[in-house]
Amino acid sequence: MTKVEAIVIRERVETVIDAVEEQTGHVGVTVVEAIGHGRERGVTHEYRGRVFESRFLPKAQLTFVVGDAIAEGVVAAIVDSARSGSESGDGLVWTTRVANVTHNRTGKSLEEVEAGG
Amino acid sequence: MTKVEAIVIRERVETVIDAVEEQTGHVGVTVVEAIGHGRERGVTHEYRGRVFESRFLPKAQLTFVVGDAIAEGVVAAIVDSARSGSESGDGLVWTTRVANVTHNRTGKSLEEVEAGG
Amino acid sequence: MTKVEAIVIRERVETVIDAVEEQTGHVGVTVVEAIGHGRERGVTHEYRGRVFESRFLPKAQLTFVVGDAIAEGVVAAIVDSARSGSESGDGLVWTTRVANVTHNRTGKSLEEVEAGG
Amino acid sequence: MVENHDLLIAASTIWVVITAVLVMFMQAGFAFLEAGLTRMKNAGHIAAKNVLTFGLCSIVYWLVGFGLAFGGGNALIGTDGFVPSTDAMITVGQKPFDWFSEIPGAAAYLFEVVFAGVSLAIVWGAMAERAKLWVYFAFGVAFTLVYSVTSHWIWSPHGWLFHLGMQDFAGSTVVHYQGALAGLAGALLLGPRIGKFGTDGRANPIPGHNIPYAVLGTLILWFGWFGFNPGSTLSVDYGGFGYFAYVALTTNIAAAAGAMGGLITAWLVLKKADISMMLNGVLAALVAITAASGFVAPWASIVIGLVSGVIAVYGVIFVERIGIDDPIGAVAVHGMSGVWGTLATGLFAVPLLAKNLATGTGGFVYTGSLHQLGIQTLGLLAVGVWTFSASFGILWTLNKLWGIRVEPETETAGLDVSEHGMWGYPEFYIPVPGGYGTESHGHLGLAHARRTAPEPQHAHGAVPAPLPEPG
Amino acid sequence: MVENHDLLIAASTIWVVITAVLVMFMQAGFAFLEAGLTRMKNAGHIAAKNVLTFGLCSIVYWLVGFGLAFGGGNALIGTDGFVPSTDAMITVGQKPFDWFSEIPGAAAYLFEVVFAGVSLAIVWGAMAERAKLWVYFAFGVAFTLVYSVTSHWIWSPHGWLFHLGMQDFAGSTVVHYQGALAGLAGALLLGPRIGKFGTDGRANPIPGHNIPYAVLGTLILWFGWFGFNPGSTLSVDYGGFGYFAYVALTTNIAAAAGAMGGLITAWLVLKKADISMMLNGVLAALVAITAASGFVAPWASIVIGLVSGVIAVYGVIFVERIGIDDPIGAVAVHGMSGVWGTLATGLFAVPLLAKNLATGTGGFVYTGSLHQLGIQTLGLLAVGVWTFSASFGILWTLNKLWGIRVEPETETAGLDVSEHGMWGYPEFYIPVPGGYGTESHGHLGLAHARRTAPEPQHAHGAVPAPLPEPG
Amino acid sequence: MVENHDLLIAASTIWVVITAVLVMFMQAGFAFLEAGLTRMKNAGHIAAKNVLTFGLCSIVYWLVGFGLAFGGGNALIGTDGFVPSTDAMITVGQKPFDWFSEIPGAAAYLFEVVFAGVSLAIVWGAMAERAKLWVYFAFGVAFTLVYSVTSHWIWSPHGWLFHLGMQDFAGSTVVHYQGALAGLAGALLLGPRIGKFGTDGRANPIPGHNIPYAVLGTLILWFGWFGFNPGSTLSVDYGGFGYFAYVALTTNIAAAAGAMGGLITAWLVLKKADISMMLNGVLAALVAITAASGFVAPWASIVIGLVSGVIAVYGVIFVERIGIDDPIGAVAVHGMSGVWGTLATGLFAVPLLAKNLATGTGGFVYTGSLHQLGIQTLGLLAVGVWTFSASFGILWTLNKLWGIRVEPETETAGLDVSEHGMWGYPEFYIPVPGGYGTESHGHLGLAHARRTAPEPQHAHGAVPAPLPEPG
Ligand SMILES: Nc1ncnc2c1ncn2[C@@H]1O[C@H](COP(=O)(O)OP(=O)(O)O)[C@@H](O)[C@H]1O
Ligand SMILES: Nc1ncnc2c1ncn2[C@@H]1O[C@H](COP(=O)(O)OP(=O)(O)O)[C@@H](O)[C@H]1O
Ligand SMILES: Nc1ncnc2c1ncn2[C@@H]1O[C@H](COP(=O)(O)OP(=O)(O)O)[C@@H](O)[C@H]1O
Repeated sequence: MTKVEAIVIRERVETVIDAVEEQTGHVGVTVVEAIGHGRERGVTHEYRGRVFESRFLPKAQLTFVVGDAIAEGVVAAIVDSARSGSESGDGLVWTTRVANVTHNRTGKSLEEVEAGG
Repeated sequence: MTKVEAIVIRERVETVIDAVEEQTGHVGVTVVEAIGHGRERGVTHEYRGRVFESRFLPKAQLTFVVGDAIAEGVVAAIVDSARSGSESGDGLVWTTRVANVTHNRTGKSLEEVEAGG
Repeated sequence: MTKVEAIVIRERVETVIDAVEEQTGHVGVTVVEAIGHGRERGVTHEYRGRVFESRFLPKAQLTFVVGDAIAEGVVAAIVDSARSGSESGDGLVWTTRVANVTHNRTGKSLEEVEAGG
Repeated sequence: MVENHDLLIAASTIWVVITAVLVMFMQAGFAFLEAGLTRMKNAGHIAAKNVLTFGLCSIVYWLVGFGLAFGGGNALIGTDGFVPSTDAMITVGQKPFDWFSEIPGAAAYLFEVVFAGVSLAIVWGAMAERAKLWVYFAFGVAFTLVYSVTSHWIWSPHGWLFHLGMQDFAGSTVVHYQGALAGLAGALLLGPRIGKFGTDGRANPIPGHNIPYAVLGTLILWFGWFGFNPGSTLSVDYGGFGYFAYVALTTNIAAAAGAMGGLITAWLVLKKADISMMLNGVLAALVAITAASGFVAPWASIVIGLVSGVIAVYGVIFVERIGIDDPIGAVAVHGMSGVWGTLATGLFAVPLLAKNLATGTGGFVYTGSLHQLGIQTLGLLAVGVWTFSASFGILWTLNKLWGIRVEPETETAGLDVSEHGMWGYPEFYIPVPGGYGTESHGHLGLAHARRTAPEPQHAHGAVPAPLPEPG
Repeated sequence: MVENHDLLIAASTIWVVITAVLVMFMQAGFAFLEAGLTRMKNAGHIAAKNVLTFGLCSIVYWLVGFGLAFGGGNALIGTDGFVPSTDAMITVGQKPFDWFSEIPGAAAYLFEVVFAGVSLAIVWGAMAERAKLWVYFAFGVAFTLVYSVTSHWIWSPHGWLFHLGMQDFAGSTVVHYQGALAGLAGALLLGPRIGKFGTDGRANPIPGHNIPYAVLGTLILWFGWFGFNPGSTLSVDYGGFGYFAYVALTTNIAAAAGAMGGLITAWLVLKKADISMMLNGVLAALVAITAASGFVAPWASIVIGLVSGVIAVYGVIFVERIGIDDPIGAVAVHGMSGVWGTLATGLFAVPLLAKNLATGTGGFVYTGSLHQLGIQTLGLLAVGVWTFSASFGILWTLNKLWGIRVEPETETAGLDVSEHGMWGYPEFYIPVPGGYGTESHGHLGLAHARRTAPEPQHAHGAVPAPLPEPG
Repeated sequence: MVENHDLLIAASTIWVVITAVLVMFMQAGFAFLEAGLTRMKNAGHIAAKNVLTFGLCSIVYWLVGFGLAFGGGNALIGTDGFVPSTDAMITVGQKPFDWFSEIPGAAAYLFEVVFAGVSLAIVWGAMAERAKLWVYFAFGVAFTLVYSVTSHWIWSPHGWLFHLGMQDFAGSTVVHYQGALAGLAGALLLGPRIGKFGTDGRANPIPGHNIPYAVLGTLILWFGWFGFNPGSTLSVDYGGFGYFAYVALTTNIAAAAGAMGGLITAWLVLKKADISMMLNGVLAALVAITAASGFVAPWASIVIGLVSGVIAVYGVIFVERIGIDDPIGAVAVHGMSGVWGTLATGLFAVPLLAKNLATGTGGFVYTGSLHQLGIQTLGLLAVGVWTFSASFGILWTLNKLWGIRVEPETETAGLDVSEHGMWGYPEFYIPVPGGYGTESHGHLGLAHARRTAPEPQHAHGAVPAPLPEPG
């Protein structure tokens, strides 16, 4: 199967998951809190007259393990729904082929399970 | 080498790691707190007479980088030990081939290091 | 493109990112808080005369998606800068080929974007 | 040779100063109640504003408020005693503050200013998490003046409602109802917080971030209320020597009944023993007993408290239902329950106690007469019209001129970082040198920790490994 | 013309009401001590139950408790003064509450009810994190009655232990030992929390979630104890005019010695300067000096406090060793140390002070006689049998009938979300609109933040970037 | 028959004991102010040390401090009244404590020991987050003695500065300036915390971890200060019957002005309404008014407070600029502002009030004479030399002998886990059985939660799903 990984802004986590489900019917995602650094500038803070800044901004990392057939569709769905319109920070998506995708509860391969096997 | 990634319920993190070590002798894992959404339903909360719910449930994401030879064994060990008996939420396992696996402290390839090189 | 993943001690997160940028010019990384278990021993704590310990120590997981050409260079930069001199716990680096690397904001492939397209 | 009158002044001044100090501490109660019932990103701001507004109020009240309220004058307003001198503050029973016959002017100022501070603190509860910082200054000054006028009506011997015999022992109307009226005006003008009401108009829960804070705040307020009501005797002999102890008793059992009323109502109606509702019940009961505490019998205190608990729960839900976002329930707790307490006094006032206090007459249940109830109602109407319209008018003008609500991004980021430059809990938000997230730890990995806990004996000998510091 | 007797009543009433208020505030101390020493997932519940139980107790004590304890009657029980009237509460020294000769009945009620509330608060410490919510109601009522009977024995002039001259100045036995006995019964019937003891029977540490809370709780309790002990003179002249100041002194240095004793014992025995043990030491010392505070010399207060600190550390470990799960150490701190304090009075009571207080005789070290020690022991035995068996019987019955312990999943999920529908710190657990985890931040990335901190001058001019709000 | 003198003693003792208790509670204020302004990893330690040092101080002060300060003696030191007996503590106005003419020795001890405790608490603020645990014991004892000597000079009728008529009503110099001097010595010897100053010597911000704690601490201190200053009349008639109420008034408006001064200065100068600066402003103002509270007019109190707010902001920045790491700003708030308050008294003292208090003369603005200002300056110099050199010498010696600063890895790991074996917030750091991170929750996923919030009606019926517990 294919693993689709996406870095998105936190405000869009739900939106992206919904978009994937609506456009490809895929259900199943794991989300991790992340912080990121890219083209975008970080944040500044002040305390008792001192300033300091962090180059990082909060993001979320989403992992979808999907059938190869729909992988492209999932990528497309994510890219569209992750776009916030702000001038920076919307993140990336990429895919990797993965093997031995096994479903812990049943011990079967995820494909079988999703095929309702 | 092979990267084995697993999504498991938090209560099983230690159990899975022990199972892998016992059954394959592999030591070395990285764990990340995650939340997941799948076939399983989320949680409901109440405050001052209002209800709301989250589709997410807490999980942990485990990453094992292992020798190709034992990869299948690691997957099997995880799948068995991750099964909780509850009717949903036990998660997945999958594998990916990885290259250039380097050990920061020694600068050698992890294989060498594990071979005790 | 290539995804370079690294497990490093938290104190080195910034150092590693700087090293990568200086030595390869690559900008763009996603960081996740992780805890790890390996050759290294864990920590002990006490409360009201009782002791308990955890096998885990805090680490950070870094993900760089980079052009194939510079992948090796990125790995080298990470390995050098992640080394802390302590006798254990410095972590690993590895790489994976990834496909469909898309930039959410522009919808273009990341290569184009980085090529300034 | 010590005169008895000197000793009477000494005892009365001890009593009034100590109780004033207890009331001052209620600022900490409001700070923690409100911080606890709002979000992490605003916690520093919400707690700190009480220091800001009490500070402001203390100055303004010394300059003009005290004079407006108690400085002689006519039936509507005090006209003397502004910027009081040292002399006016150290003498006892001298004009313009001759109304305070057993304590120095300073003790009177102190006791009255902490009341003004409480009323002002109430205002902000309903306006929490979205007002601009300068509004606390501007409206803080304005409200202190509005408040002083009303307290003149009811508590100054020159005031018109005082003359009618309105019974508001410690200020259900003067302090609480007034604060709620201004808060309501603010909440209406500010509108709800982002995300409070869904696109479909449905209310979303925005739970407070720290229930223990809210509990601490409530217990501090309960504690402070023993200054609020009993201290309002303003001497050791008003109502009889030591009568203030009785006022403390009615206060305590009303609060207790409020806790029961709020918790049980929430349990039955909301199907959950919501803690915040129990706390609101306690406060609603304290608010209601404030007017009644000197006038009613113990059994009536319990009735007043229980009903207040019910009012708190239904009131909070009602206010939300009609689309008003009142983060900590000030309108229900201080407004509705303040009205209830003022009316309840007209129902339950014991004739003998009213006589001892030389204020008004017995309540309906004893006298069968609606006279006192009528006066209470009149007072509520007068104050309602005056304070709401004045507050609304002032805030409306400020809003038109400069806007009283923060920008959306400010609100979303949180007032701590936006208005003050730093979060209330920095280490949860940003990299702090040597701060959270940079040490060696991790909170997963339970089973293991459990399995290998060694023998205690062992433990005693063990010297824990210093946490590894790479580099 | 003011009579001296009126002034005496005024002064005594001020004193008793103020000290009662300090004792009432101890509820906040217990709330934060207990919340601090238990887990995050139960923090709201643990803190809030003190409001619940004090509220309940205040009503029940007004209805029957006060009468049972001080309403005339025989050697075993008070039989008069139930549901006291307004009149009984405003008069001074009238039957049935004539025992309180210098303060109105209301002041006496207030002072005694806050003591009952403290005793009840102690009970729940040993039962924390696993009892069902309704149990607080059911056993709260029952224990208040049990407590009232015992306090009649020792503190009512009609009580049989009072007649024997038992010395329990402010209630090491009546308040603390009793609370601990009931808590012990509860802990035995509930059994340990999930995960407290490993499969091998070894105890696991379950650290409290917030040590600063525990420190605040302890300091509030120390503060409140200045009401608890000195206020027990119930007038300004018992033991001599201003004698209560001496009681405050012994209380303070005992507490101080307890801090030293607890911390140093932990340091030497556990090899760690465990903060929670120092705090337990302070409380154990305050518990022990409670009986002794009016009777002993300053040097003896230090001895009592130091020993209490040692008792706290060994006691906590011992209770755990025998398989009892007492999350905050109530059995050791209030029970064992309560016993120690009661006996220590029999050892160290200064004859002159016993005489001034007209209670019992001098202690063993002065008189060489075991008489007083014998009476103290008898009192402990009588109360031990009565309170433990009554509490155990009641809880056992409730347990048999409906079960007093929550379901495992309820306990694992935490009482806040299970019993009250919402966590004590919601934003750490769930998505809250605009809450934690939804803002723009991240707390890694230290070195960088450090390296580029610009010049202050710079800083002053800088307007921090409003955090970006996409979309 | 009750004598008037007995009633005077009763009233004075009530007043002094109650105010002493308020001052004792300031320990909780310092604990939370300091814990709030330092980092999570040290929160337990910082809060708990106040219990440790106040405990230690209470014992040492009873043994020798009280005698050194008030036990007769010569112009430099008290030579009598060490380890005072029961008798010395229960009698009124007897040698060696005859200076306290209207209260028992015990009340005097209690009032004076809590002052010593406050001074000692201040010391550690500047030394926070890096001193070894045993240093609190060693220097705690030493400083208590140093403090007692100075307080003899200024407050004992035998003291040389007392004879010169130095005006330090409640201890701007004796308590606050002294504490700051010792703290400064400690900060210099300890050096800055790791990471406070970058390699380039630039200061990095190390924000406190909990602003609500700091607010609570400040409000508790404000509350306690009503004991600190007004209680310093040590009777109900010093300055006139009920004069202490006036002292409370000047204290309150000064603190209020300090809040304004600090906040507005920060807003204008730092371009941010920094909350911690507002809090520092309040405390700086309270510190400054401490010497002046009995002597100055209300208007002068406002001036003193406003200036203190400015001093706090610039002082904190200045101390940091010269390379001293004072985590909570003790040097600026207690030191600089203590000096300002002592001098301000020499400027603004009202002749009449100075006369009523029989201490010194009127200030410069009234008399045009620099006499009083000169005495104030002399006092500051004498105390500065003595306390700073003594403190520096003692700490320098301890440092040379055993080292007073913790190891770098201890400091990095945090004092809670290193010195006490457990964090202040364990569940954020480590696996706790059934603790945070092991339950079923997650705080992302906002939009969804918002979108599907069902109807309230719905809600009421809903029984929330027990959180799933696999296995
Ligand atoms: N090459 C990369 N490798 C890994 N993560 C990246 C990379 N580039 C960007 N990211 C992630 O995407 C986020 C947004 O990237 P950024 O460049 O700031 O936005 P944009 O590209 O829209 O300007 C970053 O914060 C980081 O988490
Ligand atoms: N296709 C998927 N891609 C990524 N993560 C998944 C996927 N399916 C399930 N998961 C993860 O596994 C967890 C359990 O999945 P779920 O379907 O709820 O359990 P079960 O399959 O046992 O019913 C989810 O919460 C999610 O974290
Ligand atoms: N085989 C592995 N798979 C995944 N993560 C690993 C593996 N080996 C090590 N790690 C990660 O690297 C960290 C450091 O490894 P460790 O063996 O402790 O250090 P070292 O190899 O330098 O002695 C571990 O805590 C873990 O997070």
